[in-house]
Order: sequence, then structure tokens, then C-alpha cells
Amino acid sequence: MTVSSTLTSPKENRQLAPELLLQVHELMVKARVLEERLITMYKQGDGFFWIGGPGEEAFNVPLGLLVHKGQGPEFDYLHLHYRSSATMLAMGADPVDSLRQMKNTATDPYSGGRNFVNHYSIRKWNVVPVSSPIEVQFSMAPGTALANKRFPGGKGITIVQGGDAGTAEGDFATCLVWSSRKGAELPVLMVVTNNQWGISTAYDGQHGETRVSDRGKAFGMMTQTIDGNDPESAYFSLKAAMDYVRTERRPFLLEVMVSRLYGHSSASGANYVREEDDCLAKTEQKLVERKLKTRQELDDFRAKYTQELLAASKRVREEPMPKGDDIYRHVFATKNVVGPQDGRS
Amino acid sequence: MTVSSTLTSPKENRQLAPELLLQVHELMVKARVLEERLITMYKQGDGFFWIGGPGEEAFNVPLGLLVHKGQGPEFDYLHLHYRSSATMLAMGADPVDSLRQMKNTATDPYSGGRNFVNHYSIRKWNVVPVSSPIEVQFSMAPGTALANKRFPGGKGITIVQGGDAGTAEGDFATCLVWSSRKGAELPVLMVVTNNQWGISTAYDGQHGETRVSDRGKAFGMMTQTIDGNDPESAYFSLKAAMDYVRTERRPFLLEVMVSRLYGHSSASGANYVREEDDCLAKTEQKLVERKLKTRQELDDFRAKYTQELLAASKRVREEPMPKGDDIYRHVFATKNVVGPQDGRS
Amino acid sequence: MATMVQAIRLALHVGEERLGVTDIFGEDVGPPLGGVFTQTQGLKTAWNTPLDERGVVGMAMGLALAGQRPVGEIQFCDYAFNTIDLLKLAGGVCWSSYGDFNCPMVLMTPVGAGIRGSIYHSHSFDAQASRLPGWKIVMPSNPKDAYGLLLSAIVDPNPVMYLAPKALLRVKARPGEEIPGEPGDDKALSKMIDAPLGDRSAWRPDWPKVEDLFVEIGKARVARVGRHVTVVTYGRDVNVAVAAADDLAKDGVDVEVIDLRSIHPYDWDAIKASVKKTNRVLFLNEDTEVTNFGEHLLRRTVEELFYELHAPPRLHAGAHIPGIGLADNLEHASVPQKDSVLAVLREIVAHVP
Amino acid sequence: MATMVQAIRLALHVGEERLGVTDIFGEDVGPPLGGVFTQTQGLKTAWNTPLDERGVVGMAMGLALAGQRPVGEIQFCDYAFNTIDLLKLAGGVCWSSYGDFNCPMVLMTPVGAGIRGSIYHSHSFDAQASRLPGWKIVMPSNPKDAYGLLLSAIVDPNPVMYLAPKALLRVKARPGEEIPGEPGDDKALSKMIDAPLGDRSAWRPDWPKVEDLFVEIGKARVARVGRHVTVVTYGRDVNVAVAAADDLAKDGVDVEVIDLRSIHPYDWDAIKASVKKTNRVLFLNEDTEVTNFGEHLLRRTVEELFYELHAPPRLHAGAHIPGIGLADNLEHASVPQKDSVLAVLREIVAHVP
Ligand SMILES: Cc1ncc(C[n+]2csc(CCOP(=O)(O)OP(=O)(O)O)c2C)c(N)n1
Ligand SMILES: Cc1ncc(C[n+]2csc(CCOP(=O)(O)OP(=O)(O)O)c2C)c(N)n1
Ligand SMILES: [Mg+2]
Ligand SMILES: [Mg+2]
Repeated sequence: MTVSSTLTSPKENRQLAPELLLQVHELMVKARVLEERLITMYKQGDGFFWIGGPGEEAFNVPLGLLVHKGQGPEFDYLHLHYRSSATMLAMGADPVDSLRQMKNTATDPYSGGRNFVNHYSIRKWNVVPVSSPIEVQFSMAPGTALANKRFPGGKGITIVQGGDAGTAEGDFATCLVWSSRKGAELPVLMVVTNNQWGISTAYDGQHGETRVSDRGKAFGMMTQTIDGNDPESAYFSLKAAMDYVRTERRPFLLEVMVSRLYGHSSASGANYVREEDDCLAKTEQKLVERKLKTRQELDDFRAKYTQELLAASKRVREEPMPKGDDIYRHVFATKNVVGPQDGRS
Repeated sequence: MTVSSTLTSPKENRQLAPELLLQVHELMVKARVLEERLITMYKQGDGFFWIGGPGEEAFNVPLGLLVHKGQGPEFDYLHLHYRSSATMLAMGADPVDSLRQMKNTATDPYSGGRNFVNHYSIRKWNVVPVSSPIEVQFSMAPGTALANKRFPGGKGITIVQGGDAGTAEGDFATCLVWSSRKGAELPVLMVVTNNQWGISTAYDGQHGETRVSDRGKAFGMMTQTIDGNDPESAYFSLKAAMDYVRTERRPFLLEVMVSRLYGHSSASGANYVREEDDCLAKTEQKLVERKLKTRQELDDFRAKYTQELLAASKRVREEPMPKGDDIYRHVFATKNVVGPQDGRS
Repeated sequence: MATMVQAIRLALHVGEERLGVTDIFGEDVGPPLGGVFTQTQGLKTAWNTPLDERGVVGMAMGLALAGQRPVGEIQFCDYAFNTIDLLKLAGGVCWSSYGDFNCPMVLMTPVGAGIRGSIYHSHSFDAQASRLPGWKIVMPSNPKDAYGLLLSAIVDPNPVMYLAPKALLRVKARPGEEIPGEPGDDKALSKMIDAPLGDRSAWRPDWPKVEDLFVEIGKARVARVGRHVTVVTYGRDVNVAVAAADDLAKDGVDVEVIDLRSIHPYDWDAIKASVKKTNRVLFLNEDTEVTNFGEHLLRRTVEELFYELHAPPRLHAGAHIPGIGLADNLEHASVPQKDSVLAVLREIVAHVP
Repeated sequence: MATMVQAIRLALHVGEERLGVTDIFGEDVGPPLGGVFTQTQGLKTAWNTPLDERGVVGMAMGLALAGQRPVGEIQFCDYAFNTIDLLKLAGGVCWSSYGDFNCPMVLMTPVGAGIRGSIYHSHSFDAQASRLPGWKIVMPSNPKDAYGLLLSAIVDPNPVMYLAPKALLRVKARPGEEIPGEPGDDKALSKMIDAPLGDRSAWRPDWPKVEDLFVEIGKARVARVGRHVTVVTYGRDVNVAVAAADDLAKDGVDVEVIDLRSIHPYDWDAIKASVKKTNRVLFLNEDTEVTNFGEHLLRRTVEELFYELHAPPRLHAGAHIPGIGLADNLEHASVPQKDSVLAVLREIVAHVP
């Protein structure tokens, strides 16, 4: 495999099989339309805050498709960012659940109406709870990776994802240190989705590194920086990196250059940013060029799905809201749902 | 200057002028004898805990001699480790003050009998308070360095020093990140004194990096790993690194390979470790070979100084101890001693 | 009449111009945004830091030790919990060095619920802050105090933590809460010091000539005079308490509300005088209720004023749960609301000794 | 009779052998040292981590989320203050995910003064820990409870913090405090499970067959029965309180000492029953006294038992200063000592209602 600190090397300009590319595209559309629906819900007062991942679909969909999905250490663990909706959809999550979290209904399966949208928790797929504090997932990832590593004959790995600005937190260094200890390397794929922003703060001026991925080198880690706006090269690079981690049981630091298509969050307006590359538009152009879809088909598909989600959002409005006395629920777990019931082996 | 990640490059095998080498040696002896006195005090019940720097003198003495000493941002700031006694002596500290801190007398000028030995605070020389939590000094260093940098025409730099194991803390990464921001680089000399141990934990097995200094490279920093057991090469390498930081106003990460001659601290027995290189023995051998001193002269000097400190420790025993009601003193400062009195400019 | 955000900005401006402030910094504190609540727009020493709260606190400490006058910001107090060791260290600089060094830094951070901030934008920090010996802790409840406390914080030789109640940041001053020298007209003030929407690269603020006003750290304010029961509170809950008091006045119950303003050192004399007068007291705040700062005040009240009390002193605080949930009902049930304050006050007043 | 350190080691051994413990880790926890207090010597799953407390807590969380049974250690609680955000996160895993995940980890850390540990080896952590909703917090005062609480902590489905009173670690059990199955003879036990000095590479422990003993989390223990005044305490101060009580007995004063054992959830029924009996109460602990966990207990006592009290309830705790000074006099003046406890108890008992 190619490991480099430069953007996509030529041999990764391979093409996906048409069916796979079409599948990726469909999921990209669904993810984009979902985020647009969430933004609209926010703007219409059906939720208090929006944050999400429009602009990252070309990378996040392949990630969701390539995950070795299931519960327990023989499967992949995911420590995700709040921009990972496309990964969730690619894994098979129900977009209506995201509408529920947006509207903070009692039916929100990820947090019971407690957390912001795009803060998932799906135990059956090893998606550990997403939390708002930036970068803490990088301190936890070595733990699930150690469980992966010691599972007999296991191929499960840990994938941890965060933004570029967040790499300044000590937790990013913690993950580098703990996953690369000589003789005790861990199967962690560290993913930095670099959109060149932390809220209003530009990448330039805050980083001494030219490439974030270079930070892995001192630790003897494989590293690569890739273009996250093209689903095909993203798919191949990601697959190569995952295969390496899966097979070698060693860490890999992957930096992915992505777009932030609707700004940071609803706090910054959540409006479409024309200056950024739109991976969905680029992918659709490809499909048209390769004659896999016509413009009309593409527009119809998107319109149809947009309608579906609009209808779903109306239904979600009617779902029950959490009650006040619910706040004390689940402060303590009464049983062990993540492992053997009482810890006895 | 030479910047490399290998041990001392040949051109650094230059010799110090005899007077300077003799001065370095004298300070090395004084530092060693002081630490031995502190250890004996501990063993005889004249103090509760010992930790210090025997084995690091060949590097720490040159550091103390090369500091641009004084108060305020035009001078160097020092954020030291608890093994920096030789640096303090080279700067001109009174060894008796260390005996006082060991014995936690009220006369201890560094902490009034509150802190462990080798936890200095000397405002008049910009030696900021040494504290026990490992690596926090690396989070503070960028702050004094920014003050250094903005002092008009200033040549003052910030020197921050810690051990090898401590580099696993996020604070070490914080210093790398904050001091190398492009366009906002800071004049910080980051020193890692690598004795290959963190208490009982060996370097091997805890580090993915072959050299700690490599961690600076991703940040575009100058880096070097040097032999800290030879005062001459240490002096030249250190001087070159300091000159670079002073002149270029940019950071430098210097890793110094040193010995831990009496184990971690009194908690691990504080006995001489024969397996480790002894920089003082090596330096004395040099002096004899270069005919700068005879063995007899060396032994006499050491014996004389040992006597002096023994006598001093007896005097310190008679000094007053802190009173219980002293605990509330200095919880709050009543005036600003580090800057303009009430902050008004 | 300035909002609290404008008051903070004006105080920082005075800090830069007249009180030696050298650095105002934190995540998104510098241009172009000037703070997620616009509190640092247009300030000449404001700059953006890396996304690293430990670095922000460390930078402030280093600058302070080097005799600068730093004002650091943690974007939300919810993100300060990985820096408690550094905060303890800063609070111990003077004590540990036996007075050799002091550490004159200000750390600002928005606190509290009330904006549907969900689990990680609703935390309180007063209990935690009160456990940091060596720090002074202040928390304004209106724009004038926000201004005056910040000026005092800046000139103090100790580390001072400035807790800004998030829910009050955009609330305008009421009559009597003017900052001396601010233009009478809101629109005029906004035009002078609020950055325009869109491209701001050419914008410069036109600062009004505001005057010095130092609200002494450690001095409370009687927010409402009353005879029957005392509420000791601060920040956002001052308004809640006053609103509840106004309601109770209709029932002939006369509530005194003490706005503590400083959490440490706190104004014990003010509390004592009021409790001696009313003989009944409620300690009110939003922080979680186990090991809560109000419990400290209650303990001291019991130790020193036991026989003055005509009813058991009470605490009304936030629920002891891991966070504040997003949905309306969850947030309401998690921190005191006017209704719940009314209910507790009614119980206290109804109590027959 | 085992010491507390041996009791902890035996419990961890049982954890590894019978309760599914997969990892025991922290700085210097693995071979060759086996813990700075020897508490993890000879354990088959013990390993050394990098010097990074955030990594230790993160590792424990990750392992727990993956269904493992981790026991992490922070070498001294003084070094846990940079992990409070992670601790809060661990406490919120179940609640934030609405029960989807739980986080069955144990975090051990030595706490408290009494060994001349100076500023950074003398901290308490009980007040801080009590502010972490979602955590269970325990603190033994003798080897038997140390053993039984640790077994309970290990099998609990929640994060449990295990605070080990540093000053008691090497104190031997008293009669009645045996661990079921431990060899009666101290020397025999030491020979079996204490690593030899010098080279240990070939050493293997010879574990005695100790039995299960689960001390229920949330249940207090009456350490001394009495009628005149109640002391509610835990950890090292249990012994201090009992010693003070023995002294007071000579004056005819009969002190009841409640050893809380669990700080959260705590045994309110036990406190209530005792206070109803004695009508006088002292809350005693070493942590700094402003926003102290004892103040929470005192507040609840006042709210629920006001008219049962024949004297103002009291708190006796550590001084509100940045650290504990090294010199004898400084340490003594900073945390409760037998004499100061006696003095406060005398005041409470002398109080005429
Ligand atoms: C510890 C912490 N500090 C601050 C914040 C506030 N905050 C939320 S998102 C964000 C910027 C994150 O930037 P980056 O890591 O690049 O991720 P991106 O949003 O660009 O994907 C900040 C500062 C936070 N959530 N957590
Ligand atoms: C934050 C923190 N964690 C743990 C400790 C306990 N401790 C004291 S020294 C030490 C090892 C330090 O090793 P290193 O950084 O290599 O420095 P050295 O002592 O070898 O010079 C540890 C773990 C501490 N003082 N601070
Ligand atoms: Mg970003
Ligand atoms: Mg070392």
C-alpha cells in the first residue's frame, strides 16, 4: 500500500465498480438531505441546535461501508465526531432517529432527548456515545483497541475520528503515545477530518505542522493525508489503511481534507458556503460523465428523498417529549450491558 | 549549528577552555556533594523526602552558566525539573538554602518549609516555582516565552525542562503546539533530560518514538539529542541551541541523555547505582588526563566541601521550624510583585 | 444601556487602555469572531489560541508570572474540567512560593443553564471554583456589576475567575445599572462597539469614554430589601429570586435578595446581617446539589446563627445528575425555576418554629 | 492479619481469578515495582502505563465500554485533577446514552495526609469525587472493608472510585477485621504475597485461598456505639474519631462513630438513626472545608432533622488553603488531629440547647 504525506498518489485514482459507486452516491445524497432537513428543522424552531457533517460524505460514507459492524471486541469500535452522520447512515442507521434527536423527543434512541443532534450511541454496532468535549474520544480509543487486540484471532479495530483544531488538545497526543508503544502497538485508525477550521479560527496561524498526519511519524506510525472530497480515492485509501490496521494490528494516522459546507453549526448560521468544494456535486458530475445516471435521475432521487424526510419530520413532531421527572433515569446502570452480567468469568 | 537526531556529532567534541572546564567541574562537585548531603540528611531523619539531580550535573551546570540571568522578560525564564540543583548552584544559589528546604525550616527561602527539597522559587532570577505535578511546566512555558518575545529588542528566552516519562503527558504536546504556531513561534528551549526511567518504569515499552526529540520535527522545530554525561559537548550543544532560540526567536527541542545516579528518590532507597555512567567521575578523569588537576587535589576539594556542607547542615538543624498558624499566610498576595504594582500602565 | 456582553467588552477595553491588560485570548476570542458571545470584539490585544484549554490556562499563568496582565477565556466552563490541576496550581503559586511570586491572571468563562445548551453547554462552575484556594471568584448578575467586577479582577494581584452567567449575557441593563460614561442610547452604543455582520476586516470600534468603576471583590449587594426571608444567591438566579419575591409580595411576604457577586471571598457580614433580620434563609444556585457552595454557606449559617433561625435553612440547587438534558422539560426539572423557588420560599415562610 | 495494602492486593487477585478483572494498570503498577505502595505486586494482569493520567482514565473507559473489567490507578489523587472532565464523562456514559451503554470501571487512588507528603502527596479527593454524578465512591478504613469494598467495586456495573487512605495502607487489621481465608500468621502471609527486595524477576506469589466478601456499596458501619454525640466520618479519620472517643469516654462522654465507607451513594438511614439517638453530630473529614462533602451531609441533616438537634451540627475538616505544608506543624495545623477533634466534640457536647 501507499503511505505518504502527500495528497492522493496517482495509483489511488482507481475507479469503484459502478454498483459500489452508485451505492456510495445514494448514501451521500441521503446523508446530505438528512443534514439539510436537520438544518431546516433548526431554522423552523424544531430543535435548539444543529451541528453535523455536510461536506464530509465522500469520506464518511466509505468509512461506514468498510466498518466491520457488530457488538463486542471482535468487531470494530467507533469513536466518532459530531459530523459523522454519513457514516451512521452507511452503517444502516435510521435517519428518522436523527430527526428525533434534533427535536429532542423521548423517542430519540441515542440519548432520550438529552443530547444535541448527531451525538449517537449504538451499542449493537460498537458506536460508543459521542460527546461534545472535543478530542476526549482520542483518550478512550486505546482502551477499545486493546480489547480488539486481545480478542483471539480478532480482526476488529478501533476507529477514532476528530477535527483538525481538536488535535491541539493533549488527548490527541495521548492517543499517539498509547497506541504506538513499542511491542504493545494497538489496532487504532486515527482519523483527522481536516476542514481547516475550528469554529471561526483558521488552520493557518494555529499549527506548526504542515500536515497533521506528520505528527504520527515520530511514533513510527503509518501516516497519510488524503483528499476527502472524492469518494473513490477516499474509499481506496481508507480501505488500505483499515486493512493495514486490521492485519498488522498497528496504528495508522489518516488525515482527510474535507469541506465544511454549512459552516460550523447553527451558531454560525448554518448557511451553504459556496467557496468550499462540494463532494456531492463532484460525485454527481462523475456519475453523469460515466453515464451511470442522468441529471434528471439525480434530481428526482434527491427530490424524492427530500420529500420523505420532510414527511418524517412532520411525524416526529407528534412524538412524545421527555417528562421532567425522567432526569434521574439511568444515572446508575442496574446491570452490565457491555460485558458479562456481573463481571464473574 | 549542527542539528541532528543522533548523539553528539564529531565537531562538538571540542574542548572547553581550561578555566571554564575547571569552573564547570567545581560546580559539578558542589552539586554532587550537596545532593549527597541531602540524601544523608534524609537517611538520618533530617527531612521527610529526597528527590534531586545527581547524575545530571554535566548538563545542568552548563545550563546554569549559560542562562541570561535576571528578573523580568528581558531575561531568561526557567521552568525547572526537581533534578535541577546543579543549574541552581551554577546560577549562584546558596546550597544552604537547599538544606533548609530539606529540613523544612521556616528559613527555607523557596517555600517556607512547605515544599519538598529541590522545589525552587527565585523571582529575582526568573526561576518560577517548581511544582511536583509532572509536566505542567510545559503548559506554562509558552506564556513566559511570549513575554520574552515581545520585550523590545529582548534576547531573553524561556527554558523548560522535564524528564522522559513525563513527555507522555498532554502538556508536553501543548508546549510543542503553542510554541511552533506558524508566524507566532516562541523563543522556548524545551529540554528533556532522558534518564530512561519514570520511577520504576523503563523507557522501553512506553515509547513509540526512538528519540523523544523526533516529536518536534512535525512542528518544524529544530531538534537534537545529545550526550548529557560529558560537560564539554553538553556545553557546546546547549550553547548552540540557546543561541539559536535567542537569535531566531523560535523553539528548539533538546533531548539530553543523562544518568539517574541515586535512583528515583528516597522512596526507592536513594542508593548509588553503579551501572549508570557517572559524569563527575568521567570529568575528573579528563582533568587528570589533561593535567589540570591531580587525583589528590580532586579528592581534597571534594572532602573539604563535604565538610563544609556537613557543618552547614548542623547549623540548619538549629534554625526555627514553621509554626502551625503560618498555614494561612500568602494564600492571597496583597500586592503585585511580578509586574507593575496595580496593573495600571 | 449596555448588555452584559457589551459591559464585559467595555471593561476589557478599559483594561487594555488603562489597566495594563496585555493579552485577551482563548478559542475564537480574536478576530474575526471576537468570542462566541461577541464579548471580545474589537479589542486590540485579543487573539485566537489553539483548541486546548490546558494551553489557555498555562499561557495565562506563564504571562502572569512574567508580569503581564493576561485575561484568558475558556469558551464554556463545561470545558474547563480538564484544567483543574492547573487552576489549583495557579491558586497555589503565591502560597507555595511563600509569597515569592504572585499570579495576576483573569480567567473568564460563561456558566450555567438557560439557553438549551444540553449536556455540555449548561454546566455551572461555582462549586468547583469555590474549591480553589488562592483564587478569587466573582459572578455578576447585571451589566454594571459585570463591568465593575471585571475592572477589579484585572487589577487584583491574584488569579481571579470571572463566571459570566450565559443566560444573562444578552440581557440589557435596567435603570440604575448604567456604566458610567456609556452613551444613553442603545442603538448608538451598538453602532460604536458591536461588529457588523459579514466582513469585518475593515471595522474598528469607536469606544465610548467609560469611567472607572471598581466593584469591590468580596462585597455583596442587596438586590431587594425584605423582612421575612433571605435568599442568598448570585448570577442568573438573582433575577429568578427577585421575580419570585415580587410574586410573593402579593401574598404579603417580603423577601430580601442578596446578590453575593463574589463567591470567594464572600461577604459573610452581609449574609449574617440579613439572616439576623429575617431569621429565615434560602441558599439558591444552579450547580449540582451534592457538595454545593450553598451548602458551605448553610453550614456556616448553622454554626454561627443557629439560634437566630426560625426555620431550617434551605438549599435549592441543581439536580445531582450527570448533565442537563436538552428538551425543555429536562432543563426545567434540572435547575431552579421561578416556580420551584416560590415553592421552597413558601415552605420556609410557612414554617412554624 | 493483612495490612490494607495486602487486602487490596488480595481483592485484586480475587478480581482477576474469579470476577473477570482483565486489566490492572497505572504508573508503576506492573512489574517490577507493583505499585508505589506495593498494592499490585504479583498480579497477573498488572501492567505499567505511560506517565499520563488522562490516558489511564481514557484506557479504563475504553476497556469498560468494550466489556472488559479494568481497574486503573492514579498514583496519587493529587494527580487526578487534570482528568475531572473524563471522570465526569465516565459518570455520564449511562445517563447520556439513556442506558444504551454502561461503564464498569474501577479507579483506585491513594488519598489524604498523614505521611508528610507535602503539597502534592497529601490531597483529599472525597469532596471532588462526591461531585461526580454517575460514580459510586468508596473509602475503606480497615483491611477487611478494603477487601470487601473492592470486590463490590469490581462487580458493580458503574464506574466506582476507590479512595485508599494513604496513611492507613500499612496498618494491620485488628481482631475482627480478618479477610476470610487469610492465613492467621502475618509472617506467613507476607512470605506468600509480598515481593522480595532486590531482583524479583523469578518471584511468583503463592496466593492464599481467600473467600468472597462483598461489603455492600452504600452501607455504613458503626465503628463505635455511643449515646451522646455522633461522628460521621470515613477513611483515616475513623481511627482518629475512635481514639478521641476513647479519650472522651474517660470523661463519661459516649461517642458514636459512623464509618460511612461509601461516600456516594451514602447511607443516610444510618446517619439519621444515629442523630435521632444522640441529637448531636460532627461531620469529620480531611478535605478542604469550603464546599466540602461533610457540608452536604450537614445540610441534609439540618433539612430533615432540625428539631432533633440539641446543638448546632458541626463540620471539622481541612483548612481552606492551597496545599498541605511539609513541616510537621504545618501538616498538623492543616487537617484534623485527635486533639482538634476532641476540642470540637467537647464543644458540641457542652452545648446547652
Ligand atoms: C474541549 C472543548 N473545547 C471547546 C469546545 C467548543 N467547540 C466546539 S466545536 C469546536 C471547534 C472544533 O474544531 P475541529 O476540531 O477542527 O472540528 P470541526 O468542528 O472543524 O469538525 C470548539 C472549539 C468543545 N466542544 N470542547
Ligand atoms: C502528574 C504526575 N503524575 C505522577 C507523578 C508521580 N511521579 C513523580 S516522578 C514520576 C516519574 C517521572 O519520570 P520522568 O518524567 O522521566 O522524570 P525523572 O524523575 O526520571 O527525571 C512520577 C510518575 C507526578 N509527580 N505527577
Ligand atoms: Mg475543523
Ligand atoms: Mg526519567
